[in-house]
Formats: sequence, C-alpha cells, structure tokens
Amino acid sequence: MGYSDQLTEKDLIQMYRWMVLTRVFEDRICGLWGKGGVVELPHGSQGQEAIAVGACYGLRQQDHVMPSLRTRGAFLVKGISARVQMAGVYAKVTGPARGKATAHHMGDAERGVLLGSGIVGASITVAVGAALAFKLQRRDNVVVDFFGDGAAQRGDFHEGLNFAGVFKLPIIFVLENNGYSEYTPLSKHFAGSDFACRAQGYGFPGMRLDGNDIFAVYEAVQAAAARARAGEGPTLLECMTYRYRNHCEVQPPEAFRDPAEIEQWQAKDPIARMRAQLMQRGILTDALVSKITAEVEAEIDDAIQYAEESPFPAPEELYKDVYAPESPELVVGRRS
Amino acid sequence: MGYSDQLTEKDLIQMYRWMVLTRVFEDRICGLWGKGGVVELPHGSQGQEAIAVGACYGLRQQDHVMPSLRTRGAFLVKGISARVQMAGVYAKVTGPARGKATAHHMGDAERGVLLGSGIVGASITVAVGAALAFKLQRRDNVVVDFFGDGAAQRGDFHEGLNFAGVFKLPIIFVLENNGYSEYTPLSKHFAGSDFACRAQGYGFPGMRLDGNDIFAVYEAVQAAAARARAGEGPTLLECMTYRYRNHCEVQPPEAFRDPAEIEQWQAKDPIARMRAQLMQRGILTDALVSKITAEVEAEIDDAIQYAEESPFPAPEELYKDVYAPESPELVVGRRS
Amino acid sequence: MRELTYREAIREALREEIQRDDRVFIMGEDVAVAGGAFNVTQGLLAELGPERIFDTPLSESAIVGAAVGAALMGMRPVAEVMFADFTTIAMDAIVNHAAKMHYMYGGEVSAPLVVRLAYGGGMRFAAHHSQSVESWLANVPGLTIVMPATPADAKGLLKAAIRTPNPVIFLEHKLLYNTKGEVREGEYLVPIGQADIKRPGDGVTIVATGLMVDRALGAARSLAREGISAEVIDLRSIQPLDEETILGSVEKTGHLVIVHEAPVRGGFGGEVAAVVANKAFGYLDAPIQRVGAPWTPIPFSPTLEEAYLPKESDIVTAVRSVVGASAG
Amino acid sequence: MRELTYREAIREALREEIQRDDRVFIMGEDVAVAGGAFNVTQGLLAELGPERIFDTPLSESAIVGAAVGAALMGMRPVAEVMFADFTTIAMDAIVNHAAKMHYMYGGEVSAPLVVRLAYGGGMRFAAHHSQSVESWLANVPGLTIVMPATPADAKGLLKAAIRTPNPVIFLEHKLLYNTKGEVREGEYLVPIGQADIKRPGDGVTIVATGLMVDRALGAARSLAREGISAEVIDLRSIQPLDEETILGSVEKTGHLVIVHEAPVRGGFGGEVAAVVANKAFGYLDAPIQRVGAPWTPIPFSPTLEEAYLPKESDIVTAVRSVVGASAG
Ligand SMILES: Cc1ncc(C[n+]2csc(CCOP(=O)(O)OP(=O)(O)O)c2C)c(N)n1
Ligand SMILES: Cc1ncc(C[n+]2csc(CCOP(=O)(O)OP(=O)(O)O)c2C)c(N)n1
Ligand SMILES: [Mg+2]
Ligand SMILES: [Mg+2]
Repeated sequence: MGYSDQLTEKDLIQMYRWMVLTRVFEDRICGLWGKGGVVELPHGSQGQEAIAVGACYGLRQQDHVMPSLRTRGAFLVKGISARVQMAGVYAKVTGPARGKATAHHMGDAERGVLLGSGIVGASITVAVGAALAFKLQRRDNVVVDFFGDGAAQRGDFHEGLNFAGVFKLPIIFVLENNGYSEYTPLSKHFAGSDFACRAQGYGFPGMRLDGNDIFAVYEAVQAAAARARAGEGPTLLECMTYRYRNHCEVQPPEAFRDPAEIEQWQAKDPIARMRAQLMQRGILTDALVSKITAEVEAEIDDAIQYAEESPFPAPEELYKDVYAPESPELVVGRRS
Repeated sequence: MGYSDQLTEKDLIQMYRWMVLTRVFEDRICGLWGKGGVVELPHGSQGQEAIAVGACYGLRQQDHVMPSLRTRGAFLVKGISARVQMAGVYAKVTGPARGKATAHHMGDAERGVLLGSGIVGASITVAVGAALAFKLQRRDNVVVDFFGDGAAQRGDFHEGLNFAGVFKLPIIFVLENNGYSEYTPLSKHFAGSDFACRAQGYGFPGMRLDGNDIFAVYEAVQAAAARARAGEGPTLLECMTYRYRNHCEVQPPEAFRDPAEIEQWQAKDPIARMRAQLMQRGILTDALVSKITAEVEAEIDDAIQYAEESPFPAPEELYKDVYAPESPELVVGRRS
Repeated sequence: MRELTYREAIREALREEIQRDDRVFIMGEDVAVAGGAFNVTQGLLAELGPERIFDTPLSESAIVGAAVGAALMGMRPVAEVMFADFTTIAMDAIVNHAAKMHYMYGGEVSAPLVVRLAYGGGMRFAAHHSQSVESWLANVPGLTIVMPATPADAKGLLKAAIRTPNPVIFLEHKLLYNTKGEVREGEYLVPIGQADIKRPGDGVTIVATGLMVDRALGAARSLAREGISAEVIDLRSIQPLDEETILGSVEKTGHLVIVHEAPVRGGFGGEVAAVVANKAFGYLDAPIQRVGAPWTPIPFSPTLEEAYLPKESDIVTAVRSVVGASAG
Repeated sequence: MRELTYREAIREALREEIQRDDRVFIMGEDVAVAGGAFNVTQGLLAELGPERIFDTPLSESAIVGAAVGAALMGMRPVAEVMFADFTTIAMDAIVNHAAKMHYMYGGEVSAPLVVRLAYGGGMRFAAHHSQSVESWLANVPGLTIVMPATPADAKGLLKAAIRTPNPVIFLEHKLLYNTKGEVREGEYLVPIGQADIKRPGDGVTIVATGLMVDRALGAARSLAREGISAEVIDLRSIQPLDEETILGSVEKTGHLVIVHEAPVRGGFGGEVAAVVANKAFGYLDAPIQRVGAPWTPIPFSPTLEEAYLPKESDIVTAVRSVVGASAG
C-alpha cells in the first residue's frame, strides 16, 4: 500500500471528513425532498462515498474528473463548495450555470470538473476526449472518469474505452459497481463474471477492488494515475459497492430489493470502516469524530440557508449562453 | 474434429465449389468494375471465402445469417442465386428489392438471410433481435452474424453482444478479422491481443481460429450452433483471415499496405488449401477441379448475361414499398 | 363513461394487445419488475409473465436494434426507450434500420415495432430529460410518428400503432400521464393519420400536438370570451399528416396558428405552415403564426423552465396578432 | 483568379487553419494515411504530421464524443464522420453534448468543434450512404449548420467554422467535390449566417442549399429564356438562417420556391416557408412551392435514384406554377 502509507494524519482526517460531508449532504437533501425547496430529484450516493473521495483525493487541480450519478464526493473534493451544490439542488441562480443546469452533473472548468451527462454512459467518450487533449497538449494531467455498472452496458463505454486504449490516453475509468442499474440487478443486465476483464479487450489493465475501502480506491487510482502520467495509458478500476438509497427518491430504499441485502452492505459501510481504522490507529477520537460531524452539519446548514436565501434566476437568464460570443472577424457582413 | 469428420465427399466437393464460386464471382465483378455495367462498387471478399462458406454450410434453411461486407459466400450457400446477386450488382430490376437495394447487404426472408447494413456494426443488434425472436418463439434456429474487426469497435457490437449474453440467445458471432478496417490496420484501431477475449466480458465463450481453414470454421460454427440450439447461448468466433483486394475497388490491392503481406497470405489461401487437402485425400482430382472451375465460370457467365439482359427498374418502382399495406381496420375513417 | 388516466389508458392498450396477439411483447429498461420510469407498465409483469414483458440492460441502441430484428422475424415488439431525449442513441436503429427495412427488402417483410418515448418538459428534468424530439425524425420516410393528447386517443392510437405493419414512434408527454379522461372499455382503434378537431370554431385554426392541445383549448376558451372563435385541431400524428383536416379548417377560418413545445425554429410547425402556404394560400387572410419554445436548450430552474415552455397566453397573443392582422 | 475544386478548397482551409492555430487537429476514420473516403485530406498527414491529423477506430460516437471533450479542454477538433448517414450514430454527442455544453456550463466554456460530413445522393450508394440529414439537426439550439455550395464558400466557411467558438455541422455534398471554381489564395473568411444571392432577379425567389444551388441556377437560366427572372439565394447555412436576405428578396419578387435534396415533408424548406408566410405574407403573390425528394428512402438503381433526386426541370416546373398562379 505504497500511496496510502504516505498519507499524513491530516490527509486521513480530511478524507474522512469529505466522506462525512458527502453523506450528510445526501442525507439532508433526501430528507428535504418532497417537503419543498429541493427542486432536483436526489439520486443519493450514500454508501458509495469511498469511491468518489478515494479517487479524487490527491489529484491535481488540473486533473479532471467526469462525474457519474453518484459522485457528490468528487465535486466536494475537487473544490466545488457545498453552498454552490446546494444552490443547484434548489435550482437557484447561485447554483451551476446560474440555474440552467442541475447540481447532479455540473461542470467547473476552473476546478477540473467536466460537465456530466443525463444520457448515462455518454460522458465516457467526452472524458476520453479530455484525456486526448491532455495528450495532444503534452500535459501530464489525468482524467478520472466515473460511471456505473449500468453505464458499462452502453455502446459509449465500449467505444470510449477502446479509443482510450488505442491512443494510450491518460484516463482512469472508475466503474462504480453497485449491483444495480436503476432497479435492475446486475444478474439481469450482465452475464459476465466481472467488468474488470473487459479491459483486456481494449489492451489495458483492469482490476476489481473493494469500493467501500477508501484506501484500496486511493491506492489503485494513484497507481493508475502514475501510469497514465508516464504515458502508459488507461486503467479500468471496477469498484464494488452498494447504494443505500434507491435509484432516486421516487422509490423507498427497499423497493425491488431485499432489505437484508441493504443491511449486509451497511455492515461494510465505508465511513464506519474508515472511522474504525483511524480510531484504532489513534488518529480519530470520539471527540474529533463529534467535532467533524458538528462542523459538517454546520456546513450543510449553512449551504441550505444559502440555497434557501438565494434567488431564482430571472427569466431573461433563459436566453443567455446558447452560443459563445464570436470575435468580430467572424461576423463581418453577417445579417442574421 | 467431430463435425468435419461427418462431412461426406459430396459435402466436401460442394463446399469447395461454393468457395470457388464466391471467388470467381468476386474476381469477375472486380474485373468488370469501371468498364460499364457493374453499378455497385465491389467490396471483394477474395481470400475470406472459407469463413462465409464454412460457417453457412450445413445450416438449416430457417437458421438466419446476417451478412457483413465480405460474405458473398454466405448469400450463395444460403441459396441466393448468382443470377440474382449479379442482377443486384448491375442494379437491375431482377436484383434485390427490384433494384432498390444493393446486392451487398441484401435480405431474403425465405432463405434465411437478414438484410445487412451500410452502417457498419449496426446489423449486430438486428441479428441479436432475430435470435431473440427465435427464443421467444421457442424455435431452435440459430443466427450466424458476420462482421469485421472494424465493426467490433462500434458501440453496437458491445450492446449487441451483452444483450445476447444476458438473454442467452441462439446466436453465433463470426468476427472476420482480416487485419484492416478500410485502410486502417488492426494495430491502429485495436490495442488488445485478440477479440475473442471480449466474449468473457459478456459471459459466453469466445475463441480465435484460423479463418482460412474451412474445416476449423465449420467445426466451430457447428459446435456453437449445437450449444445455441440447446439453449446455452451465444459464442464469439474470431476468424483470422485477410482480404486480397483492398477495402473496395477505388484503391488497388497494395494501397496503404505492404505487398509482401498480401503474398504471405496468398500462401495461406483458403481455396488452394482445401483443394490440396481434398486432392491428397483423393476426393478432388485435376479433372474434377477443372470441371468445377468450368462449371463455376459458366454459372457466372450466365449470371452476367442475365444481369446484362435484365432491364433497369421503371421509375415508378421508386414509390413502392415505403410502407407495408395496412389492414382495413387500421384505416377506417382515415383521411391522410 | 369510465375515466382513466393517460397512463392507465396506455397500460390498458398494452395489456389488451398482448393478450390478443402472442407476437406482441414489451422490453425496455425497468419496464417489468419496476413497472417503468413513469409507472406505465406497472403490474403487467404479474399479469402477463416474463416472456411478454422483460427488463433489458442499459443499451438503447440494442433495445431498438433488437426490436427491429425481432420484428423482421414476425414479432411485434413494443420497445420502451424511457426519455425521448435518448432518441439520439437509438436514432440509427430507428432511422437507418426500422424505417427503411420494408423498402430495402422490396416489400418482402417489414419492421412492425413501436418505440415508446416519454417526451416534454415541465418536470424540472433539465436539458437531457425534457426535449420534444418529433422534428428530429420528421424527415425520415418509412416512419410513423404519433403524439396522443388525451387518454382516449392514447389507448386507441397505441393499439393501432401495435397493429400497423410499420415502425411507429409513439411520443407520450410526461405531464399528461396523470391527466384523466373518458376511455371506452375494450376494443377500439383510433386510425393513425386522422387529426381530431377537438373544438370547432370559425375565426382561426389552431393546430397543436401533445400537451399543447390542452393549452390550445385553454387559449380557445379565453379567446371565445373576446369573441374570437378558434378551431383547435389535434394532429394526433405528424406522420402521416392529415392535411385535409388542416386545409379544410384554414379554408373556413382564414387564419392559422401552429403550436408545439419544441423550439419554433426547425420544428414541425414549419411543415404545417408550408403545406398551408402552398395548398390553402388563397384562403389565408393573415400571416401564419407559430408558437413554440425559444431557441435555447431546456433549462433546469423552475423560473427558467416556465419561461421556456409555451403557455396559453402565448397562444392567445399569437391568435390575436393574426386575427388583428387581417382585421387591421 | 486561381481555380480549385471544392475538395481542394476544403483541404486548403484545413491546412491553413492547422498551420495558423496549434489547437486545431483532424481525426476520423482513414483521414490520415488514406486521405479520407473522398480524398479531401490527402497529403495532409505528410504536411502536418501525425499529431495534427490521425486515424481513429470505427467508432463514430467516440469520434464526436472525444471531439467534444477535447474541445472543452481548449482544442479545436475537426472530426470527420465520413458519410452524413452516420449522423445517427454520432447524434447523441452532437445533440445532447456538443450543442448544449456552453449553455449547461453557464457560458464558462464551450465546445468549438467542427463535424465534417459528406451528404447527398447521386453516386449509387443507396439508402445508407446518400442521405441529406440537415433537418434531423435543425431543431437543436446550440448548433450551427453549414452547407457550402461552391469551392470559394467551402474554404471561407470552413475556416470560419473552425474559428467559431461553437459546434458546427459542416455538410459537404459528394457530387460537389470535383466541381471547380475560383478560390482566393490565402486568408479569407465567409461569415456564417450570411446567405448569398448567387443570381439576382425580380420575378421569383429560389432559395436553395448545397448541390441544389447549382440546379437552381440552371433552372434560372432556362427560366430567363421564358422571360422569368429568378433570384437564386444560396442559404450557405441553415442555422443561423439569414432571414433578412430571404425576406428582402421575396418582398421584391412576391414569389417563393424552396429547393433542397432531402424529402420535402419535414425538410428544412418548411422552416423557410414558415418564416416567409409569417414575415413577408403581405408580399406574397402566390402559394409557396417546395421542391425536394419524394417520401421514400433513397433507392440504389440509377433509374430510381435519378427519379428520386430533385432536378432542374422540377425547379422550373415549380417556378412556372407559382408565377402562373399569380398571373392566372
Ligand atoms: C442513456 C440513458 N438510459 C437510461 C437512463 C435512465 N437511467 C438513469 S440512471 C440509470 C441506471 C444507471 O445505472 P448505473 O450506471 O449502474 O449507475 P447507478 O445509478 O447504479 O450509480 C438509468 C437506466 C439514462 N439517464 N440515460
Ligand atoms: C458506421 C460506419 N462507419 C464507417 C463506414 C465506412 N466503412 C465501410 S467498411 C469500413 C471498414 C469495416 O472494417 P471491418 O469491419 O473490419 O470489415 P472489412 O471491410 O475489413 O471486412 C468502414 C470504415 C460505414 N460504412 N459505417
Ligand atoms: Mg449501478
Ligand atoms: Mg476488417
């Protein structure tokens, strides 16, 4: 565990804190859903926090991440504040694209966050293109591309991964295998034994790992990033995990699945697990845990207040930014 | 070699004859191209005959094949006459769809030939749908789906194979790996070691085999068909081969590739190889070989004459068959 | 008469057709166990069994492509592609395959499938889950494109769509699923290609599709209070297009307003305007006016989405402008 | 002035832009080593090197999707998708991603890519390699759609397309590649969104796109012999649409005929007709007439393809009918 060993106490506490922040953010918006205020239908990532946080922690600012449906943690780690995200959830002008886009798949060029897609899987080829740009620009940044097991059945998964393999692009494909594509269990949409083996058919390494173990994720991503920066090409990381909430908040957690299954996975909770490890190592204490929880709750309270108090966008906002403005040379003589 | 052993002398001679017929058909239209008459731009399958013939020989009439760009042999073995195909090449009313479709991808429901696609790779999902129908109809027919190494990089390859794997459909994917996608060599569009391994990611067997060995192809397809009929699902067969002509007749054979490569493969010619084997076994003699060649040449002469003498479709043909006719109950009261 | 929601009417059509014809089956993502993203197929798995309705992988191209293949082999698939925005990823199977099969087979076989799609805005689903896509497919010979506006039509048109030996794109507006209306029990078909005069009038013709039919009717009611008599025509299908009904109405009213939810520019309204400007030109007393969304992607925030979607008042304003134009 | 073919003009634009701006690069199937399916990029690999032009796998969705991603990161990709019929498989990257990026990023970044597509019939390539696809994309806010009709425009429009900070669909007609015309050397841009009056006249306005511009000019010449003075407008881009030029012409001529190669029904001609029937209604002396392909897929056989494609004589007939209508 070379990379994890180099994490300082501060790092570890910070990673833990990001996971808690992610969890609390999600829990709060799920709780608020249907009670007014929250406009964006929550697609909660509770249970999967170790993947987004473990994969993004330690990335450079100009390393880019492409979010999936369940990467709240990635937005946070990459520096998009809870306030902005919450304002997005409330569809306020202070949110992404001044209210025009959801918080779910928001982009932030400055912070290295690519705009995600509501067309599941389509973001994979876009992420590959970002990695292509890095290669052409001779910049040693990487792209971390998140998507689910459902997305891995889309044609764009195949075309994207093959393309990345052929050009040896600096990209890490993080497949969040939570066992479901909406309400369809893996067994009904996949007949293979694992997704990791698919990498072989694209000419780069793939591995399956415990996605609820933040160190395993961090380790694997860091190693893959080093490979990518060295020009050795992509890696596919299949991270095994589970989401506690259902696909989205229109169904209760236990709809179309066995409550026992949820319980089983709760026993492997990524946050509890890291907490236990850090407590054992003496890095976390009860007091520190409470302090972090309190800070995080306060941060989310603040974000909610910010979102509530922010105005909705004015209707004229609708018409802005359909086209980027053109330089004068392009419009000379134009009448339309 | 269980299945091949059961082939009678008659079978073997017939298989050989189909390959020769395919070769001569292709050679003749390539030769005629540009000299008037031939309207359809030839995409010759010379060098790949063992795959189409080996895969289709011994199929049932209601087993369906989905053609690739290089499956002239499949059309022939499935019973579409050289006359009709040649009329198609000449764009005559006696050809496919009375002149509306090319001979290249023609369909023939009666003879178990699915209509191919000019959108490379798209035919894979359609073939999978035919296999789905067989399963739903509880018919033990199979689909043999041909496509190239280039097509295997399309999203539809991935979605189609995964779909077939999930539903355990009776389909055999025959990947004609001729080392090129148009003018792009495999090394430029594929970073993996082989395509066969991709099957694992869909949960069914895949194997690479010598596509210039008609017995290897026959054997593998027959075994896969038996599996499929028994409800055991799909198989991916990667058949290694080479095309002597270039992608199509707008470029000479040696454009963008090493002439030595062509020569190397000519030494492994599937027809010469079968001929040598059958001569060694005393099944073919010089006299019989000459007789077959003469018969085949005569058959193609006849087909060309038929095509030349057939009329072009009348312009009104254009407007026919855009929509299938509706039963009266559907149009009651309709004005449009 | 019995009332059903649009959702229930669609479900009833599916159930009846599957029970009537053993070639009919439903496939799509989460249509079986979960009953569909909009609960349309809820309960059908239990009633009909797993061979007649089943869930697929997240593979829209394969769903429609496989539907085409199954249709060629004699089945009658009803493929659900969930959000109409995903038409983009099933476009090839629809445009280059389903639509052209009958022609390319020289009439030998055809591809009788139905692709069900939920379209339209109003649910704060933003740019990737709210589009009205009909015009993307409106220039593709071989397709039939149906847009039911009421529960009764939804049932009758879907049954007709399933029986038609041709590929049908069936566009269901999300905001209509909960609307109620009278729906006859049992067997009836609504012929595809027959527009419906949802309200007669003689001062102006309003041609509308899908959810906009209801908005047009609302506009017609307020216009009536101003003394303007609007005839509201629900196209029900944009292909075939019932030119006769449109032209007959314009010949009577002399005024035409066309309403759809998609952006005006490049939308299907242009086709209707062109047909009228060609075939009923002599009857037109005023410019043709179109009402639709502006030239922007669909925004997320409610204030913006409201501003985006065509409203009753937009229709009223458009009608006033054309009626005023001829009066003035 | 120097003459170039349409093909050479495009190649020159690509070369100049790549040499001018190191963010510009070309990718697509067989564009580099083989020089493209229509030889457009022939020789550029040797001139520009393998980082500026390279071949890709047979993966149109990835080609355009990756172009979007690269564009977001500051590059200026020119993606070739070979046949326009393959738009169906790159549709999602174009419609749901390229077109909406600037909006969904709130203006922060944009997706300045060009997708080059060879469209149109006349080469006996049948239903899957001959389509005119512009109207499939004409209802998608955020896109720019360019259709050059001459070598000079091809160069100037492509250079503008590459520099525009927005996604551009660039439709090249296959039958135009070999046509010759005067092309200025060196630097010039043709502004996108400015129609061109290719022939002035005052009796009838003929609006055309792509290859049809030439047919319209041919028709105008024969009409002149009958004493009918036709003004031929080459739209050059359908989005932006230069309404002002169209309206100005119709205000002068009072008659409008629209010509495109795509089927009439659902084609972009409807948009032009609707704009005129709205904004120049009072100037129209006769019904608006559209000329385009019939409502069929594109057949293979020469006799059928000839019957399919709009001809000079079809335009002449259409013009006579509208001019006759107002005279009669
Ligand atoms: C192309 C496409 N098809 C279907 C949907 C509807 N949908 C949204 S999420 C989802 C399942 C995604 O599953 P997975 O990729 O495993 O991600 P998870 O939700 O499990 O994190 C589906 C089918 C969509 N948004 N886009
Ligand atoms: C979707 C699509 N992209 C590109 C083309 C152009 N094209 C025709 S054949 C071909 C290469 C096919 O290669 P492969 O599948 O290996 O078949 P082969 O020709 O080698 O038999 C290409 C790129 C096409 N017809 N369809
Ligand atoms: Mg999942
Ligand atoms: Mg090949």
